[in-house]
Amino acid sequence: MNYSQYILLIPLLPLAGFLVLGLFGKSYFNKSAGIIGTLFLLVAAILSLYTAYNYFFIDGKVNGVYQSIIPFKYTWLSFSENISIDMGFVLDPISVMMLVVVTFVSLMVHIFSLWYMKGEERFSTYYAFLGLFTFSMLGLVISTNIFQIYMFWELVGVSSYLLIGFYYDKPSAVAASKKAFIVTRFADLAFLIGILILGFQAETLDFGTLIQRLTDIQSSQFIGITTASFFGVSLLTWALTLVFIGGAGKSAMLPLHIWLPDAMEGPTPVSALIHAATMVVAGVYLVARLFPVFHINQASLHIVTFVGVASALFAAIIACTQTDIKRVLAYSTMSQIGYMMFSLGISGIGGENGLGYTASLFHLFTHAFFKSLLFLAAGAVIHLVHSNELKDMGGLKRYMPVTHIVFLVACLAISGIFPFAGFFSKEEILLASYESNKIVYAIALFTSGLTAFYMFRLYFSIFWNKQKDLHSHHGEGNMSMKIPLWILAVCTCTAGFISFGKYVSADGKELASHFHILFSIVPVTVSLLGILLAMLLYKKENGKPQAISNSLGGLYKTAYHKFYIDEVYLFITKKIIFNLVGRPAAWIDKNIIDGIMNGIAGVTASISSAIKGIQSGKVQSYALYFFAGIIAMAIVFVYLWK
Amino acid sequence: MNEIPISHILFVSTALFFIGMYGLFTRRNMITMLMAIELILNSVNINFVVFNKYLYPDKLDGIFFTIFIIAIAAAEAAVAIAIIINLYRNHQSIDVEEAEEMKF
Amino acid sequence: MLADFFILMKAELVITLLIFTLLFLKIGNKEWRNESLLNIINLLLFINLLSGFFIAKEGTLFGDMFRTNELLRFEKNMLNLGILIISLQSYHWLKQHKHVPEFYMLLLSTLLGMFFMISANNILMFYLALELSTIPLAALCNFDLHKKIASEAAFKMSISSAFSSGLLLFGISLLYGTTGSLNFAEISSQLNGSPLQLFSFILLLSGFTFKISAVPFHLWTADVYEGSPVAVTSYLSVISKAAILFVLVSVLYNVFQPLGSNWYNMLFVLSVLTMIIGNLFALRQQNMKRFLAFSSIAQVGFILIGITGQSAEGSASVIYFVLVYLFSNLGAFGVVALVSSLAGKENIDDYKGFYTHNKLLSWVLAISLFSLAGIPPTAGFFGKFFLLLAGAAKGNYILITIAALNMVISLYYYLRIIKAMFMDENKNPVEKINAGLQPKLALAICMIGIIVTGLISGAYNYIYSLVK
Amino acid sequence: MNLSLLVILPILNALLLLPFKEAKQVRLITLAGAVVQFILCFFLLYLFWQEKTTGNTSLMLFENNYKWYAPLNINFHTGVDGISVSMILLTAFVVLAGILVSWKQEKLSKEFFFLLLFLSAGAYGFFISIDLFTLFFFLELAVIPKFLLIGIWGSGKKEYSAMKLALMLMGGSALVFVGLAGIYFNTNINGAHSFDMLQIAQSNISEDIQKLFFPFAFIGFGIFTALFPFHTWVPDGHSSAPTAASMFLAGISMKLGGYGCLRVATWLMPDAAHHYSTIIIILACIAILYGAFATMMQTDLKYINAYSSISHCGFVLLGIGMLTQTAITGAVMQMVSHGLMTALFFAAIGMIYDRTHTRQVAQLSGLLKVMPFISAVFVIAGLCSLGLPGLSGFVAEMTVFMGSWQNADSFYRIATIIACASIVVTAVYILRATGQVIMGPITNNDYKSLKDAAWNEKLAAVILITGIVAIGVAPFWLNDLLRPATDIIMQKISAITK
Repeated sequence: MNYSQYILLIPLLPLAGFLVLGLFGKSYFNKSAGIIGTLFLLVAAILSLYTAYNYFFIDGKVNGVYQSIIPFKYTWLSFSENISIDMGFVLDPISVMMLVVVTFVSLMVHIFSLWYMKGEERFSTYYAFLGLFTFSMLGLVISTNIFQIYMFWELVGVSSYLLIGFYYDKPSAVAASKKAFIVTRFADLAFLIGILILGFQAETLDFGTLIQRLTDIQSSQFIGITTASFFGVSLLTWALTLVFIGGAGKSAMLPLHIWLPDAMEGPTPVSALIHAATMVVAGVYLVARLFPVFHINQASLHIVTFVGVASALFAAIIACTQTDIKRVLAYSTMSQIGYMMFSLGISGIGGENGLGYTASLFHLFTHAFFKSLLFLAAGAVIHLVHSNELKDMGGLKRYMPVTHIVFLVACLAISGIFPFAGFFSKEEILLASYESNKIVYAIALFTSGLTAFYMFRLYFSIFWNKQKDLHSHHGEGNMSMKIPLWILAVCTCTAGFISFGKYVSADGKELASHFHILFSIVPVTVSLLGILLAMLLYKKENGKPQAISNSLGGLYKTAYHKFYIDEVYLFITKKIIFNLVGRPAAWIDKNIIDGIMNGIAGVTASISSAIKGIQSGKVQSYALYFFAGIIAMAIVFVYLWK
Repeated sequence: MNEIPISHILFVSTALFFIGMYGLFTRRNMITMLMAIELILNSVNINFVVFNKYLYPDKLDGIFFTIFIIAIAAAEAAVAIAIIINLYRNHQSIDVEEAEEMKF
Repeated sequence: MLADFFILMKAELVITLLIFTLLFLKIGNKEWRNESLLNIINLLLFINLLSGFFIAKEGTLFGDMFRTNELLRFEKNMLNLGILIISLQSYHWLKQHKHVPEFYMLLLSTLLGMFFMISANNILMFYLALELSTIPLAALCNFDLHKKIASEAAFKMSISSAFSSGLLLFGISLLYGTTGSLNFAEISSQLNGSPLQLFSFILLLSGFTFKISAVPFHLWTADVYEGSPVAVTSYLSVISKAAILFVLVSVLYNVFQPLGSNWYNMLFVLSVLTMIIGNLFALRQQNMKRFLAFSSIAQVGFILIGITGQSAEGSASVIYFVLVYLFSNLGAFGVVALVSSLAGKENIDDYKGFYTHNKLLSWVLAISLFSLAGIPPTAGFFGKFFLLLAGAAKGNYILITIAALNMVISLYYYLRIIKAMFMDENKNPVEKINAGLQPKLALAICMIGIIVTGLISGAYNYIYSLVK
Repeated sequence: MNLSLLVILPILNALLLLPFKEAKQVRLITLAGAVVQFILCFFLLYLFWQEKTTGNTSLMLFENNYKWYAPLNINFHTGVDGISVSMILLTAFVVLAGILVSWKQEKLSKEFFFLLLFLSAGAYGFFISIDLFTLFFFLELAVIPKFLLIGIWGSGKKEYSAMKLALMLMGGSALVFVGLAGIYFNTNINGAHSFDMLQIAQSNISEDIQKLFFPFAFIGFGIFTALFPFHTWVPDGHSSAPTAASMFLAGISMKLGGYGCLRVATWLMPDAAHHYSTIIIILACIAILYGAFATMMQTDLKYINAYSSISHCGFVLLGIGMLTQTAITGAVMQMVSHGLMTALFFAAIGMIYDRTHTRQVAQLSGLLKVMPFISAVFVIAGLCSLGLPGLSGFVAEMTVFMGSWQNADSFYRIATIIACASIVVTAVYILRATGQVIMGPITNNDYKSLKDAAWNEKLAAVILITGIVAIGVAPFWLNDLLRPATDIIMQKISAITK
C-alpha cells in the first residue's frame, strides 16, 4: 500500500482550511466557515482512520514488530552533510495513534463549535485557528526529525496562544495567552538547547538515526555524549533533561504548569482540544518518542518519574479546592498527564517491563476521549449559565439531561470505574508502578482517590446540589453539540476494551493485555470512596464543605491559592527580571552608554568654548601666539624631535 | 683695518629684530606698531647685507634683496597707513584696543 | 627669445593688460554704468580664462627666476576660473559700489602676484610676488570703506601679514646666510639640516602656513574673513590659499626635499592642530562667514595631510583637492554672498527655514557643504579620500585616524547649517532671492564642478599625469 | 546583465522626478521605477540561478570592471555572489514596500521620494561593489539621505536623532576608511596596491597587519549594524524617522554594516577575525540579551522595534563571530530576515501611528477590533521577530544557533545558550506589546472610528510578508543561494583554523 498518495493530505487539509479561512474567511465565508473547516477536518479524520487501519492491520507489522515507515521525507534546510532539518512523515504505532486522536478530537471540537461559537464576530478566524492548530499538532506527531518536532512544537504553541487569546478584548484572556506562550517558550528554550546537544553529539537530527546511535553503547556518538560532562553530569543526562523540560513545559508539569489553568480563558472547545486532549500531551509524546534514549539514561528517567508523580499529586490536591469548573478540569488534566509521565518514567523496554510505556500511551489515548468529553460538556454548561463558577451552578440535570449523562460517564471514566476507558488505562499504570516502585504506586493510588473525589465534587455541584432556577435559557443546544458529546461518550465507554498493548509498546512487539481483577479491587475501592465522599459533601446543598475547608485552615488556603506558585513566578518576573535586569539595562543604555556618546559631544563642545579665548580679537596677542608657535616649533623640531 | 666681526653685527640685527617684536606686542598706537614692523624689516636688511658682505662677497644677491625689501616696506606702510586712516575715520581712534570688535 | 617671453609669461601679461585696461577705463572720461562695466569685466575675465588654455610652452626666464610648465599653467587656469566665479558672484555687491574698476585692479594685482609666485624659481622673486599678492588684499579687505569691522579686518590683515612677512624675511635672510644663494635649486643643494637652517626653515614655513592659516598661525583668519566683504572673503579663502598651497607643495617637494623627514613631523603636528582647533572653533560660530573661515582652517589641516604624503599621489591629491575645494567653497560663498547682499543676513540663525522660499539655493549650499564635508557623491568625498590615502601611504595611521575622526566633527557643523536650512522652524525665513544671471552662472559652474570632478576621474588623472 | 543598472536606474528615476511638481505624478513615477527595479532584481536572481545551474562556479558573477582612478588603482568593479543577490533582493522588497507605505506623503513629496531613491541607489551600489573604494563610496552615500529624511520628515526629537545618526554612522565609516587604507597599503598585487576585494582575498595580508586593521573595519561596519556599545543611534534614529525611512534604515542600512563586517572585515582579514572572534562573540551576546532586556522596558512602539533590532542584529554579529559556515550563512539569513521583518514591523507601527497619532504602548489598546488587517500585520511581524517557524526569523536564528553550536568548545556553547535565551525575552516583549496594543478592550473612544489599511498599505505589507513566508516556509532556496558564497569565505577561514 502506498501511503504517499494521500497521507500528506492529513496535515495539509487542516492547513488548507487555515489558509482559506484565514485569508478569505472574513469576507466570504463568515457564516459558512464552520462547515468548511469541519469538512476539511472530516476528510482528514477519515484519512487518518484509514491510515491507522492500513498501518495496524495490513502492512505495519513485519515479523511481529511494528515498523516505522517513512513514506515522505524532504530536506528542508541542510546545515552540513549530516545535520539537516528534514520535513518528513513517520508512521509508527504512536504517531498513527496520535494521528487518530488528534484528528478525531479535533473533528469533534469542530462540530461542537458549530453550535458553541455560533454568532461570534470572529467565527471564521476561530475555525482558521483551529485548522492551524490541527495542522501543527499533526505535523508534530508525524515528525521524523527532532528539529521538525521543535518547529511544530512552536507552532502549536502559537496556535494555542492565538486561541487562548481568542476573546482578545478580555484582558484576562490576553494575559493568559501571554503567560501560556511565555512559560512554554521558556521550556522550549531548554528543549532547543537539548536538541542542539543531542543533535550535534549524535551528528544527526533524524529521530531514527539519533535513537539508533545513542542507544548503541558501542557507537562513538554514544561514547562521546556520555563521557563528556558538564558540572559533573553527563551530557546525555543534560540533553535529555533539557528536552524533558521542554516537554514538561508543554505538558504543564510542575513547576511549569502555571499557564494551564489560566489558559482556560480560551473558548471551552479549544480547551477541550488543546489543553486536554492533544497539545498538552505533546510532552508525553516527546518522551515516548525518545523513550529508548531516555531508557538508556536512567537518571533522566528518574527525573521524568519524579516530576510526573509530583505533578499528579500536586494538581489533584489543588483541583479539590478550585471553584472554577474549567480550572478544576485543567488541574485534573495536569494530574492525568502526571500519570502518563511517571508511567513512562518507571517503564522499561521489552515485554513486561514495557508495560509502563504502553500504559502511559493507553492512558493518553483514553484520556483524550473522556477529558475532551468533560470539557465539551463543561462548555455546554458554561454556555447555559454564562459562568465558570460552581456557585452559579446546581441542579442542572433537569435542564440538560444529555450533558448530565455524558458528564457522568466521563467522570466515571476518569475515576477509573469499570467498564469505562479510564479504568483500563489507569489500572495498567497502577500495575506498572506497583511492580516497579511502591512509593509511586502509593501516591498514584492516593491521587486516584482524590481524582474521583474532585471529579464527583464537580459533578454533584453542577448537576445536583442546590436547585437553581434559570429563568431564561436557550436549551441545551442543538444536534451539532449533542452529536460530539454522544460520540465521545460512546468512545469513553468502549475505548478501554481495545487491547492497546497489541498495537503500542515500547519495542513494537505485542504486549498482552493486563487485567487482574484482584489487583483492581484496591484502586476501584479507593475511587469509590472518593466518589462517596464527594456525594456526601456535595450532593445536597449543605455547610459541610465549608466547615471542612475552614477546619483545614492554612492547608486549604494554600491549596486554594495553588501553593502560591503563581506568586513566586510573578515575583521572579516582575521584581527580578523586570526591575533588576530589564530596568537597569534600559537605564544603562539611556544614561551610561548613550550618555557616553552624548558626553563625547558635550566634552567637545565644552572644550570648544573653553579655548575660545585664544581668538581674543587682539591683533597683538595673535602675533604673540604666532611667535610662540615659532618658538615652540623651533624647540621641538630643531632640538627634540629630529 | 680690523673688520668688525660678523657676530657683532648679527647681534645688532637680532637685537633690532626683537626690539621690533617687543614694540609690536606692546604698543597700543597703530602707527607705532607699524614702526616696530619697520624695525623687524630693518634687522632683516642688516642680515642680508652682512651675509652678503662677509660670507658671499662675490655676488650681490643679498644687497639686491635689501633694496627690494626697502621698497616693499614703503608700499606696505603706505597701504597700512591708508587703512589706519580709514580706521580712524570709522573709530575716531588709532588705539589698537579699539579694533577688537570681532573675536571668539 | 622675445616670442618665448610672450608665450611663457602669457598668463601674467594678460592679467597686466587687463589691469591697464581697467586703469584706462577709470581715468577715461566716460561714465560707465556699473552693470555694463561688470559685464565687460566678466567677459574679459572669461577671455582671460580661455587664453590660458592655448599656446603653451615650458621654460624659464630672467636667468632662472621665472619658470613655467604644464602643471603651473594648469594651476594658473584654476585661479583664473576661481576669479571668474568670484567676479560673477559679487555682481550684486559691486553693482551698487562706487569703485568697481579699483576693486578689479586690486584684485587682479593680487592675482598677478600669485601667478608670479607660482612661477617663482628664486626666493627673491617669490618674496616680491608674495608681497604683491598680499598688500592689495589688505586694501581689498577695507573695500567697504564705511564699515567699522571692515577697517578693523583690514588693519588686522595688514599688521599680521606685515609681521608674518617680517618673520618670513628673517627666515629667508638666515637661509641666505647658510646657503649663500637665492635660487631654489642652489638652496636645495646646500641644505644640510643644521639647526640654523632648520630654524630658518621654520620661519619660512610659518610664513607659508600663515597664509594658508594653519594653526597656530591662523588667528587673523576668522576676524578678517568676518569683516571683509564676501567677495574678498571668498577670494582669501580660496584663491589666495590655493596659490600659496601650490607654491608650498612645490617648494616643500622640490626645494626642501633634503629636509623631508623634518618637515614631515612639522606638518604632522601642524595638520593635527589645525584640524582639531579649526573644528573646535567652527562648532560654535554664529556668523556664516566666520564659520566658513574656521571650516576652511580645518580643511587646510586635511590638505596638510596630503602634503605629508611626500609622493606624486600626495601633490596630485593636494592640487586636486584645491580644485574641488575651489568649487565647493565658492559654491557655499556664492550663496552666502547672495544672501548677504540681497537679504542682508549673515548669521546662521538667519538661515533657519531658508528652504521654504529658496529651494534651489538651499540645495546648492547643501551640496557645497556636503562637498566640504566630504560626502559622496560630491567631489569633496574624492578629494578628502585621496588626501587621506596619500597621507596613509607613509604608514602614519594615527594621523589618518585623527583626520578621519575630525571629519566626523566637521560633519557636525556642516550638518548644522543643513539642519537650519531644512529642518528648523522660522517665522520670518529669508524671502525668495532673485539671484540674477551672473551669480546663477557662477553657482552652476560650481555645482557642475562639484559633481563632475569627482565622478569623472579625468581631472585627477590629468593632474596626476602632470605631477608625474 | 550589467549590474550598474541597479544603481543607475534608481538615480535616473530620482532625476526624473525633478521636473514634476504634483505629488501624484511624483509618487507614480517613483513607484513605477521601483516596480521595474523589483522586477530587475528578480531577473537578476533568475539569471544568477541559471548561471549557477549551468555550472558557473566563479566567485562573482556578472563581473564588470571599469577603470576609474587609474593612478590609484581604483576601479568600478561590480559583481555578485549569493550573498549580494540575497541582499539585493532584500533591498528591492523593502524599497518597494517603503515607497508604497509612504504613498500619502504630502509634505515635500518630491524631495522625499528623491532621497528614498537615492538611498536605495546607495544600498544597491554597496551590495554590488567588489572594489573597496566604491563600496565605501556607496556606504557613505547612504548616510546623508537618512539624515535628511529623519530631520525633515521625522517626528519627536528628530533633529537630535538625525544628527546623532549621521555622526555615529560617519564615525563608523571613518573607522572603515582607516581599515580600508590599511588593507590597501598592505596588499601588493604586481607591485601595486589594490582595492579590489577579489585580488586582496588572494594576496595574503600578514597577520599583524590584519590584527591592527581588523578592529577598525569591524567596528566601523559594526556601528552600522548596531554593534554594542555603538548602537545608541539605533533607538533614537529609528524612532524619529518617518515610516519609510525607518524601514530603510532598519531593513537595509543596518545590513550594510553586517555585509561589510562579513565581506570586508572577515573575508579579507580571516586571521584577525579568528583572533578577535572571542570579543566579537561576547559583544554580540551582550547586544542580543541586553538589547532584548532593554526592549522589555520600552514604552514606545518604535523604540521597542529599534531595541529589538539591536538584539536581532546581535545574531548577525554572533554568526559572523562564530566563523563556521552554517553560522555565517545564518548571519546572512538573519540579515535578510531581519530586514524584511523589521521593515514590516515599522510599516505596521507607521500605519498605527498615522491613525492614532501615538506610539505609546500604554495609550493604545484593542486595535484588532477596528483595524484587523494592520493588527494581523503587526502580529505577524511580532511572531516573526520571536522566531515562529514558518516565518523567516526562525530559520535564520536556528541556522545561527546550529552554526554556533558547531564550535565544540564550552565558551562558544555557552555563548550560544545565552543567545538562545533571548528567544524567551523576545517573546516577552513582543507579547507584551501585542497584548496591549492589538488586544484588550478599546479604551479610547476616538479609536472606534479608525479605518483599516488602504490598498497601498495592504500591498506593502503583503509584499513583505510574502518575502518572510517565502524564506520561512522554504528556506532551502536561500540556503542554496548562500552556501556557495559562504563556502568561499570559509575557505579562507578554515585555512587558518587548521
